Order: sequence, then C-alpha cells, then structure tokens
Amino acid sequence: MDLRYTDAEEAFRAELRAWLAEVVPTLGPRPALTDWPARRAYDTSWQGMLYDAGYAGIDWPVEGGGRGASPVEQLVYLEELERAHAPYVGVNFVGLLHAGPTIAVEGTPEQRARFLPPILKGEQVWCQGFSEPDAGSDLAALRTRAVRDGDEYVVTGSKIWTSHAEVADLCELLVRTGEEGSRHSGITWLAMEMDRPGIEIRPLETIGRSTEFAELFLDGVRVPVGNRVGEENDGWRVTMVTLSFERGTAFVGELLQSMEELRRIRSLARRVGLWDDPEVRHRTGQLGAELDALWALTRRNVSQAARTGVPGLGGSVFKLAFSELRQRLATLGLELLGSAGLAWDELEATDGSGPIGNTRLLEQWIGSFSRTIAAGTSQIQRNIVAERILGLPKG
Amino acid sequence: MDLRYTDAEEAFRAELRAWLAEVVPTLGPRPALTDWPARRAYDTSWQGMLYDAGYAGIDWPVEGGGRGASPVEQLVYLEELERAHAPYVGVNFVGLLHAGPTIAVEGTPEQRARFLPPILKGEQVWCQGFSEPDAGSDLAALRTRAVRDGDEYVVTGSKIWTSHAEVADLCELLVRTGEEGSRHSGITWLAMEMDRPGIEIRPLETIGRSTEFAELFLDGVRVPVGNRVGEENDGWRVTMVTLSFERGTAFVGELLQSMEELRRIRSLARRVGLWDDPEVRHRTGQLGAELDALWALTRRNVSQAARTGVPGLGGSVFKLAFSELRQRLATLGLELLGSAGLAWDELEATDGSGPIGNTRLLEQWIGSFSRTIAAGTSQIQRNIVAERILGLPKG
Amino acid sequence: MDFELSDDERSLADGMRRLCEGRFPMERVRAGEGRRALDTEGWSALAEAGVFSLRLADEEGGADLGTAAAAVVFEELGRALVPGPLAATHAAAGLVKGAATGDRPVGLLRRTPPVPGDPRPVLVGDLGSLGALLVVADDGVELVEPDAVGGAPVEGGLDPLTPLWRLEAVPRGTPVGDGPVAEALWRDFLVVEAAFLVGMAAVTSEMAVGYAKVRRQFDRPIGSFQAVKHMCADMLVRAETARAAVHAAAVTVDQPDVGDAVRAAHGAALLAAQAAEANARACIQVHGGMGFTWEVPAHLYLKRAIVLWRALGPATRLADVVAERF
Amino acid sequence: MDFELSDDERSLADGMRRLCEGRFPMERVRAGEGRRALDTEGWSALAEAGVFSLRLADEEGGADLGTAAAAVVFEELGRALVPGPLAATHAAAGLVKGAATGDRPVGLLRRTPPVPGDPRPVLVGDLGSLGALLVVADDGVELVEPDAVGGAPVEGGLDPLTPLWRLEAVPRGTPVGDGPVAEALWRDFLVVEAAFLVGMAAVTSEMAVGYAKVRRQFDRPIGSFQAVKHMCADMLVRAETARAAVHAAAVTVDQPDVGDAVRAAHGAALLAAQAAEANARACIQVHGGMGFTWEVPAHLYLKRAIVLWRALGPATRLADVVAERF
Repeated sequence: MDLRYTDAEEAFRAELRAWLAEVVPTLGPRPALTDWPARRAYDTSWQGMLYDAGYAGIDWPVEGGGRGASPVEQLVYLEELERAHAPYVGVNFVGLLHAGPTIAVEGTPEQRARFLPPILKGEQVWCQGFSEPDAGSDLAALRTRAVRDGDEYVVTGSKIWTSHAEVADLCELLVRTGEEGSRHSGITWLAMEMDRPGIEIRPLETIGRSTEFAELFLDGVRVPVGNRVGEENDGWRVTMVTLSFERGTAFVGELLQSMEELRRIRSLARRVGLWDDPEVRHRTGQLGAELDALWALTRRNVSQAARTGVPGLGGSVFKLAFSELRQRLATLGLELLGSAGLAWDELEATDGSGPIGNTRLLEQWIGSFSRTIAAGTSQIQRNIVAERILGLPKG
Repeated sequence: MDLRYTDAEEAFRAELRAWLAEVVPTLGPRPALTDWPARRAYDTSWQGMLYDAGYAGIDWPVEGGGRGASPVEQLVYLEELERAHAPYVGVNFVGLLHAGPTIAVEGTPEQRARFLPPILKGEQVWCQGFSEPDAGSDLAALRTRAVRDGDEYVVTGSKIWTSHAEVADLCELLVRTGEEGSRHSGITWLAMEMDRPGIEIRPLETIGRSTEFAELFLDGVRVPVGNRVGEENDGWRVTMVTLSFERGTAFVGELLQSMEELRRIRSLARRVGLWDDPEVRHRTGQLGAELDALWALTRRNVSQAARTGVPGLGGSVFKLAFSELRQRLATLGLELLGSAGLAWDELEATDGSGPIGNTRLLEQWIGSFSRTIAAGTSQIQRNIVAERILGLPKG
Repeated sequence: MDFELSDDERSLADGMRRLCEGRFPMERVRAGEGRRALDTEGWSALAEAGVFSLRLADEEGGADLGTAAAAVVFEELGRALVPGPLAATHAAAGLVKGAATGDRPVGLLRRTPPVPGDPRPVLVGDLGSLGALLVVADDGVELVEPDAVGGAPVEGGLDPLTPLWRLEAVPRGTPVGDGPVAEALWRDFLVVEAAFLVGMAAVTSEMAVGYAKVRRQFDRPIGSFQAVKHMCADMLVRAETARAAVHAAAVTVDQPDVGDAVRAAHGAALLAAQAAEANARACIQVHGGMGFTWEVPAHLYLKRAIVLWRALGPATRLADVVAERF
Repeated sequence: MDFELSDDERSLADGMRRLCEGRFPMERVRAGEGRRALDTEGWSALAEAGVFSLRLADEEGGADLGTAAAAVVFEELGRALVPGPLAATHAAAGLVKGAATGDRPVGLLRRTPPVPGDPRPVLVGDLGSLGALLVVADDGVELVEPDAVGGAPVEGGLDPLTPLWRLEAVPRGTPVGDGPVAEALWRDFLVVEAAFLVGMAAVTSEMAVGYAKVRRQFDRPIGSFQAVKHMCADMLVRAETARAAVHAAAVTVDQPDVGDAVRAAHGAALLAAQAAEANARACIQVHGGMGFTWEVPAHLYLKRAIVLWRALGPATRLADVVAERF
C-alpha cells in the first residue's frame, strides 16, 4: 500500500496546478443556478479551455480524442480542479461521462467522428433520456416506443429526470424496440437531436425549487437509424458498457467539498459559541473520521481500477456510506444554525464577522435528500452489495 | 381520554397494595438464577400465596378458576407487583399465560378440571415445546412428528428454546400430525407429561452463560390421546386463540423496570461525575421521553382491549419500539461504566458510597440482545405491522 | 382509566377533519405558498370553530374543554398543514385579550441569552399579522406590542407556508404572568404544537403507505419489498408512540395528579418533532425521485417540521428537562 | 499511488492467516475461555513469526517492515480472535527491551485524572503475565514494573478470553519517552488495535452472510429476504470503510507526508471499534436465537470489541481528536 504519488503523477499534478492557477482567476462569476442558457455558455466555454489545454476527456481513450489518463491521474485531475475551485463539469456531464464514452466504445467510426469532438470541445451538450415515470429503479421496464419507418425510428413516450434538457443539443435515449415485456432484451440506444419536432420539455421543480430536472414528452419524434449506437435491441448492453468506465472517481469532487463543508461547520460552531458543546465536537469528529475513511476508500477503488482495468463493486459500497453521511453532515449544519437555518437569504453575524453561511448550508441540506435516491436508491444499492458482492440469493 | 383510575380500580389497588405490603417482606431471598430447583420452589410457593389470597389467574375467566379481572385491573395488578418488588411470574409463566388460557378455552371439561387448578395453585409447572431448530420465525414448518397408535400419540423430534424444561411437569407441545408440508393445517396441540420415557433435556447456554433455555429431544414419547387439546390437525388455531388473551400487558413489568433502570443510570452518572456531560443528559432525556411514551402506549393498548375485548395490533408496535429502546438503554449504562463495565463482579465506588451496580447493568446489557429476537424478531414484527396494520402486500 | 378517545373527542376530531377538508384542502393551503400575511378568512373560520377558545370557560366564551380535546383538534390541523400561529394563539387564549376570538393572533418567543456572533433571532410567523407577541422567560411572561419590535420580514423562508421575521431587538413589555404562568403557558404551547406535529407524522406515514401500495416496480407494488415495508412499519411506530405521548401529556395537563405535566409536555414535544421530521424524510425516500419534487407535498411536511421544531427549542433542551424530572 | 495491498502484503496476510488457522483455530482459542495466564506456547509462536518485532530494523532483530504490514498482520490476528496483549506489545517493541521477542509481554494504560466515585481502573489483560506496564500520558511514557502495581484479578470479566485486573494504585515508573514518543506510541497502538478490530468486523460480517445463505425459513434462505440482505450489506459497508481507514492510517504512519497520522489513527480506531461492535450485534441478530447462545462465537466477537474499545478510550475522546485536527 502506497499513498505517495509517483514522480510522473506529481509532474502531471504540477503542470495542471500551474495551468489552473493561471486560468481560473480569469473566469467570470458563475451564472445563477436557474439561468440555464448562461450556465450552458459558462460550462461549455470552460470545456473549450480544457480542450485547448489538452485536459478534455481526461479519462477517454486517446483514440477517442481523450487524454487517456490513468485512473490515478484522473483522481489527481479531480483533486486539483477541486483545490483550485475550478468550474464543475456542469452541463457537459452526460456528454463527457456517459454518452461520449459509450459512443467511443460502441459507436461506428462515423459516429465517433461526428459526436465525440463536439463533446470534447464543448460545442455540443447532451442530456440523458433513460428513466421514465414508471421505470425508475426498474429501468428495464421502460416503455418509450421506437418503431422503425424506413431509415428512421419514430419515437413516442416520455422520459423523466432529464437534467438541463432545455439547453441540450442531443439526448442519449433508451427506447423499446422489442415486444412489450421484452425488458432488457428489447431496448435500443439512440442519439436524438433535441431540435427535432415532437419533443416537448417540461421543467420539474425540486424541493429546493431549482429546475434541475425536466420531463421529456416525445410524440412521433423521428430519429435517423444512423443515430443508433449498437445493434437494435442491444441497447441494454451498450449502456452497461459505459458503467465499466467508472473507476471509483464519480464522487471525488463531492467528497472533497464535503470535507470543506465540515471545516466550515466547525468554524461556524466556533463563531456561535457551540464548539464547547461536546456533542457538537463528537458529531464533527465522527463525520471527520468517516470522511477520511471514504477518502481512503476512494483511493482504494481507484487503485483497484488502475490494477484491473475494470471497476470494482466498491462504488456501491462507497455510495451507500457517502449518501447517508451527506445527510448527517447537512443535518448537523442545519441544527447548528438554529433558527438562522430557516432563512434562505444570507444572514450576517452580530459581531461584524460577516455572513454566517446559512444559505449554503440550507442548500446542502435540501440537496442531501436526493443523495439516497438519485443514481440508484440506497435500497437498490444494498441489493447490489448483497447480491453481487456477498453472493446472497435474489429474493 | 382519562388516565385516572375509577374508584373500583383504586379500591382494587389499595387492597392489593395492602396485601403485598404485608407478605412481600416475609419472603426469603431469591434463589440464584442458575439454581432451577430452588427457583421452582420459590416461584410456585409465591403462586400458592397468590392463589390463597385470590390473585391467581388474575386475567383468567372466573369459570376457569381465575379472578376474571378487567384489563385495567390487570394493569393495576402488574403495576403494584412491580412497585412492591414482588416476585416475577417465573416458572409459572407458560402455565399461567399460555397453556392455561388455551386449555380454559379449548379444553374439554375434564381437561380443564385436571390441568387448570394445579396451575393456579402453583402445583404444576409447564414449559413450551413450540420452536424447533428449523422452525423458528417460521413456526408452521415444525416437523416433530406424532403418530397415532391406539389411544396414544408416539412423538419423535426435537424442540428448542424451552425455558425451565428441567423443572417442568408438563409441556405444551405442537406436533405434526398432518402430512409433511401440511404447514398450518397439520399441527396438533398436546399436553405432554415431562416424566414420560424418551424425553431428553439438554440445557442451552446463553451468551450471558445462563441456562435459561433447553433443547428437548423426543424419541418415541407416548402421549395419551386424552391429552390432546382441540381436534387433531387443529393445533394452529388452538394456539392462536391464546394470543387473543394478550391485552397489551405483556411488557408492563419490564417497562416499569426499565424506568427504574434509567433512574439508576442517572444516579450512576451523577456519582461518577458524568452528569455534566450534555450528551449523557441528552441520551437520558431521550430514553426517558420514549419510556414515558411507551407507558402511554401501554395504557392505550390496555384501554383498547378493555373496550373491544380483543387485543389490538398495538402489541407489535410496542414490542418493536421497546426492544430497540432496551438495547439503547443498556448500551448507555454500559458506556457510562467505562472500564468498570467489563467486570461481572460488583465494584465499589472509591468514595465509599457503595456498590456502583455494574453487575446488574452488565446483565441488562447482555440480556438486551435477545429482545429483538425472542417472541418474534423485529424483522417479523415489522412484517406484522406492515401487513396486518398498514395493509401492505405480502412479498 | 380509559385512555381511548371518548366519543366526544372522536366527534370533535371528525368535525375538525371535515372543517379542514372543506376549508384547508391541500390545493388551497398550497395556494398560499410564499404569502406573508395571514389568510384572515381561514383564520376566522378556525376562531369560530373554537380552535383558540375551546379550553376557556363558558363564561369567557370558551367551550370548557380540556387540553386533551385541544390535542385532538391540533392533530387535525397538523394533518392539513394549516398555516398561522395556531399553537401560540391557542396557548395564550387565557392570557391575551382577543386571542380566544382570533382577533389578536399571538406570537410566542422564548427569551434566550444572546450568543456572540449569533445572528438576530428569527420569529416563526408574520410579525405584521400579530396582535401581540408574548415573550417567555423562566421567571415570567411579558406582552410586547408587535409595533414596538424592530425587524424585517425574511425574504424566502425554508417553509413556503410559514413567513419569518428577523427581529432587531425585542423590547421589554408588560408583565402578564409570573414564573408558574410562564411554565404553564410554555407547557401548553408544547403540547398543542406537539399534537400538530403528530398529525403531520401520521399523514406522511399514510402518504408513504398509500404510494407503496400503488407504485409498481419490478412487476410488484414497491410496498411488497421488505425494505419499503419495514420503512413504513417504522413510520407507524414513530407516529403512534409520539401520539400516545402527546395524548398522555395533554391528559396530564388536565389531570395533574396522574403525572408530571411539564416532563410529559417536553417529552411529547421531543418525540413529536422527531417523528414529524423522520417520517417526512422517509416519505420522501419511499416516493423516490417524485418525493424530491415540489409537486409532491412531502417536502412541505418536512420543512414545517423543521420550522416548528425551531420554535420549540433544540432537542437537547427538551431532553434535558425530561432527564432532570424523570 | 497504489493503495491496493502489495504482493508482499498479501503474502504476509496469507502467511499469517495460515499460522492462525494452524495455531489458533476457534476450538483452540475457545479452550482458553476463563484462563487467566497467557498461553505462552501460542505467544511464542507469534513472537517467532515476528508479530511484535516486524517493524524494527534488521539489526534490532526486526523485519524492517512498515506499519502497513503490521496492520495487515493484526487484521488476521483479529479475525482469529487471538488473545493476549498483542497490540500493546507490538507498539512497545522499540521502547521496551524484550517486547520484540515476546519475552516481556507489555501492558498499556493511559493515565487519566481520577474521577471521584469512579471505581479503580481496570487493566485489560493479565497483570501477572506482563513483563512491563507502560503508562502513557500526554507528556511522556513511563515504564512500571508489574510487581510494583497493587491490584487483584477480576473474577469473571465480560470477555471470557480476556483476563482483567483491578488496579489499586499505579506508582510512577521510569520515564522511557517524552511527549512525542508518547504520542507516537499511542498512535501506533491505536492503528494496530484498530486493524485487529477490523479483522473482527470482517469475520462477523462473513459469519452472518454464510448463515444467511444456508439457514432456511419460509422455504427460502433467510438471506433472500431484504431485511436480512440489507443488514448484511450494511455490515460489509462498515467493515470496508473501517478497513480503508485503518490501512490509510497505517500507511500515513509510514509516509508522514501524505497526511496527519494522529488524526488518521484516532479516526480509524473510532470506526473500527464501531464496526466491530455493530457487526457483532448484527451477526447475533442474523443468527436469531442461535446467535444468543454461547455455542455460536458471535458473542465472543461482541465482547472482545467492547473490551478492546475500553482500552482505546471512549468514542467521544477519539472523535474529539479528529474534530480538532480535521
């Protein structure tokens, strides 16, 4: 076991850190969370800068136009971006982390040439059309229908939880081409242009009142057969292949942010005189120990991916622990605020020491509830851990 | 809602309290937990005293020789016994609370005349032969076989978790008389005399090293057909009938003891200087609030039974909350003791204020682990609450 | 001893439920999202129904009912998530002229020692809609005229149905009660607010169960999976134990010889707040992604639970009182 | 950066597991239930295998290995529930002559301010079998000869495999290290004891899973019920996160520039102790009635977890150190 980085890894870090130190301060202020066009512009312009500097598609294979970095370099990359408070992947998420890698492996040479460079350069934004109102945890129950008509598929149905659909150029879409009830064996993967007729986007407000997600209503949308990635009815496998790109780094940014969050909570406790309360210190220390452990687990999962080339099942273990921890962390923050935690607008300390950070803590708290739901509920994650790692029988 | 007792209830209480004040001080010291013959003698002699004073079978119908007290009187009875630190029901448990009531309702006049008076007078002790090594939560899977041979059943099989089998005269035994796999519809209820040939008793040590339970090995034990209560293959129903005697009072003694336990824990915390720790006070107050709530829930369940004559499903709700609470209560006690909680023998405080109570707290802690297992695991209780109260589908 | 609801209590609850269904259906309550001022029409209806006065004597315009009746009524109000300073106005009915009739909605605030650095106190409720502000301390109660209080409305509170004010300074007011009065006022406030919270905990439990019965995944209702089933069972356990605690606290206020009403009130408030929060969280989880949407009202129950809890004081303080008096 | 076990670490673990399977199978360990004196034969075998000396330099008779290697070894010892003052003797190997060879088993005690009323301190281990007692304080370490310590064996300790002594008074001893030495000694002790606890947490998790696969009720293995399945998943999560924390703490001791080894050691000890206790409890629950019997060794893991935890100090103290240094 070795936690020191190699000279090559350190060199990569130094180069990246120098570049970030140069460019991050030149960036303008981040747009408001609700201003999707501005967010698109901001995120894609940042992606363009990454591209120009040779950091776009850090984990993509070189053949696909990426940097082909090792899992450890990818970890260093995410660490440094977080350290520099660089912009998040934002609206480029689906393209860079999901659709792009899928096309890189499963697409035809033409599809790769057509779709991959615009993702890397920040020219095209993707969204995801997987879940449906009746197919959430049970994704294979999806019913959005695609019927072949000459050189096109005619798609009808609806999708849900589609992030930033309003500003996306393309949608990675899972459709049913097999018979009803064909489940995993009748699904096809399509790249759907978002400007096609028949697509209606309806924003879905979250409990934090953000319009993070949208519903997509598809009414006879025509998608060229050439936009199909993989064979007809083979879309489930095509999708699963992408998951094998996960190298244990999915939550690096969020984890490092949570560590910073805990330090902020501690400093809040000190400012409002609650650090003398043993219970507050105890809870802080407990969360600190768990965050350290999850950072260790991250490095273990990355190391495993680096050795074997495939992701371990450690991701589910990590996610279970982390999403639950996030909720406790957020709850501690909210409780420390007391009645100041009821206000969305920023409050100032009475001793003139400035804002107390209640807005941010409240956002964290509201956001924490989706952690045990999104990307596989904790219940589903426990099934995965129990059945695939521990070998317990399906029931 | 009225928490005051009626004049009649208060009169009953006063009379009982006076009697207890007179007799309890005359009782000798309680025998050691491991000395079963002495425990039998002690418990049955106490039962005899209750009988003579007219308190035996407090909840039994008058026709069965009991007092036919109302559920509220039964609650008062248990409260007063606890208050007076009177002996527990002890080895009379199965006879008084299970086998007796079953026979009272389902037995023939002969069986009632034969079995009931000795239970009430403390002359005969019963044990329970229900569970089997492969039939625990799934009791209906029991396989101990009874084959009819003339006027007798010949019983072969094994039973487990049989308390005080060593000193019992009779065993309420569930046997399979139907075909293999007949489950609920092939079970028969027998009263088996424990002195019959073919019965082997093997004590089972608990994690607290007590021999609370035994295994019974039955090898061709002959039980007269006249000892069958109810019809052949109707034993499941016969057993379930008994459960309808539960009027929400099953845990009254234990609950009141837990309240006393919490006060002892608080006084320990004060003695060892830990009462200044807000965390200790907070945990104590939380447990106190929950104990008060469960005492309220008990009175609610009893009131419901008094009104409707049948037990509500509140028993499962109560048990779920209480068994989990017991474990937290015991854990608080153990943690307060620190390293003094590692010793079984009683320790003295350094300030000369006497024993600190570590033995008792350790016993409570060890015992707490069976609470979420015995008499229906918490997992089974949650199924009952979800399916029978909430109407969620079986799965 | 009969701790079941009496027939009168049952019909009171039924009546209140009907009133709420008519006056405060979820659509209408939600139409008030973001509104600051009190919905005076709804408020008057509640006053007419006796929500504030019911414990006063006949000659004071009340119905001469007990705290147990009040608890039953507030459970229903909590189920419907009715907004406004209901518990404070009810608890103050005997102390503040005009509270019982609803003419003077009352705010309640505990005076706590200022903490250096801590931002100004937040009043749960709309100062502008109040007719009186009661400030409670250990040694007495003061009545402060809302006009005399410096402060400003908070733009955007956590709960869209509960306005907040940030207070600059709360001046001393007119003493209206001594230590025992303060203790009784706070105790009664805790009990009825706890009843409100228990009603909320019951609703989120029922919402989760209802959804678990109809929502299907993997060709089965999700309520047939033990993971969901057991979550629902735990929700019921929390709601029912808290409910028993609240009812016992209420009865103990009415029948002081059966126990320590102050301890019972603090314990009940603690468990009710925990049940309301935990059940709302579980309700969101059972609803999956839908639970995280504004549309499903689970979050409103969660936010109200937090907002109301803040006015009761932290769990540690509630628990401390129980620990000392147990 | 490669946080996977190296080939050397893996073969070290394999070798240690084989040694434990041969020398410390569960039957043989359990044969020592209630025994007070150290099993000197088993102890010598461990000493010969380098359990105490492995971090010392070649010239001091060690194997020149790091704390990471020690962690791997102690995980295996914990899996087998090997008795004796292993962690203390290992941590003291560079400080106490004869510890590395196993000739002087070492006890470790933190000097804490006396609490009025608190009973005399309990030493986890058999004073009579010790060759030295190290008393650790913030400002240094003292070596006390066991003969000089007044005390008496405790009749019946919680864990039948861990003797206890009640100490009358612990005299001052010979200083053998200053503040930094004390800090390093305690840190190393925490790390290897945490590794031992992680091994225990892993075993109870495996026991529960194994039982859940074969035990049938309602015509299905109980492991097919989500209630049991999810309990097992949570056990794995606890064991694996604690294991990562312990390994990181060990590596950080060896490679101080990668982090704060003191914080890592305290955090790892906290999580490992919690995982060992919680998994043992869950293991009992999954085993149902059988888990409550003396025969099934689940309770031995539970009791050992409690006993070892007491020597590490309360959760609050461990957490406090992390909170201050985070």
